[in-house]
Amino acid sequence: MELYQGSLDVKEIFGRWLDEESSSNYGAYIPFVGTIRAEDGIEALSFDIYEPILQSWFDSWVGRAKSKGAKVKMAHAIGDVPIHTSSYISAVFSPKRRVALELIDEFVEDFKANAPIWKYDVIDGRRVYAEDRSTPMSGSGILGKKGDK
Amino acid sequence: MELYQGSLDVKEIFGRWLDEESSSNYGAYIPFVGTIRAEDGIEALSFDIYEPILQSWFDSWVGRAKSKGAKVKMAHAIGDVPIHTSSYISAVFSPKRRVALELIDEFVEDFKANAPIWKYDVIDGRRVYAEDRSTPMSGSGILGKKGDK
Amino acid sequence: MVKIEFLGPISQEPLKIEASSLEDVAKTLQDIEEISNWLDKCAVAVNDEMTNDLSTKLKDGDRVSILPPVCGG
Amino acid sequence: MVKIEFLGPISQEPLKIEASSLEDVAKTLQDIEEISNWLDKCAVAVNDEMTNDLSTKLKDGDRVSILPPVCGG
Repeated sequence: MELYQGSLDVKEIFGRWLDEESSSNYGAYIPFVGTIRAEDGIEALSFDIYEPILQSWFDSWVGRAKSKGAKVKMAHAIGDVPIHTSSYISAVFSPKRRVALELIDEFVEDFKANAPIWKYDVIDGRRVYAEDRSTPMSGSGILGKKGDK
Repeated sequence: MELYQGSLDVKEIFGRWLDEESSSNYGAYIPFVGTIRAEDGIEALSFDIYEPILQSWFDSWVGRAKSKGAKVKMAHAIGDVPIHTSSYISAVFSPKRRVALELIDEFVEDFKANAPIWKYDVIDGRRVYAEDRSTPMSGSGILGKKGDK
Repeated sequence: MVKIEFLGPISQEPLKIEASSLEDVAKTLQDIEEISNWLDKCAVAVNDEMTNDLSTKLKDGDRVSILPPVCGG
Repeated sequence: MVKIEFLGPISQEPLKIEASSLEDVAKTLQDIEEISNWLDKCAVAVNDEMTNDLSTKLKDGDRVSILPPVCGG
């Protein structure tokens, strides 16, 4: 897992990951590259990350991939990422294509739902929490329940 | 669509495609990189391609992707591709991740089933048709039917 | 004492409170106006381990993190 | 005359035959030992257009391609 201040150097990361696994005998390599879209007048998106829990989340995916003979990698930006540059790359390596195609889908979707990362629109230099696009993590809400008071 | 004699220059192709779409405002870029695995003592795989029909197949996918606001790209090797080098890259660009994740899966699977490409194992310099791993294309068998003779 | 940390967009400095379980934490936080509205949609970690069990016991020095809705990528 | 081309691993030079439909092509090819075993698993294109209709009419100069099982990637 790799975290960077600001936009990712997508070509460097893609190429390095390719080289790292060049003799691992994987038949399929599927990266997912996430790029900031220009919309709603934003100049950038900005990200906060809570690294300890992101690391455990990622480690559990390393194990899950390994049990299928596959490998996952991930890089994410911290702080401001201007439009048309990239904030996120994840990738799956696998001997076989079906495992790789299914795993990249599950990995990216679980990332969106459960990786402890918070997104902000940057408009006129101000950070606004992207609440409408955010998802409560699994198990959310337990502290809000009125218990046996 | 790009066809190359021998192994693909994966980094060059990945980077060029990234640059080509750098201001297209796509949020997701998912390449699929296919690499030759060392197995069963092969030294390489080798490919024949029938380009006119591959081009029509690809063009129909360009249209299908466009109807979802997405774009597909593809590169494939012709002739011998040594183990641990790449024969195939396809990619989907899309504004949104769900479309991209579903499209790369469908595109790669349909490619395996219907792109007019023939694969051979190269063992001791000899080409052996990979018949057991090959799939009859859609509509196969019509000439084998005993008709109204 | 247990330390409560608020992550991401919740603009609240860490709190130190007396609590022997997450239930105690819930009661305390529900009474803080700036925080109570977040609770229905927040997840919880104790010492960086996610949990969805309100009966989780806490001991002196434990660290509770409050994680609001996420959106990586 | 219609030209029949065999693609990929079928080691057979192109044939020129008289045929007014794909049915005629089928009859002719079924009688050629080296080819008949391929036919059940081959797809067909006429002038580079895939077809699965055996009644497809052919005219002088048409080109029929025989496509054995594929495996790109």
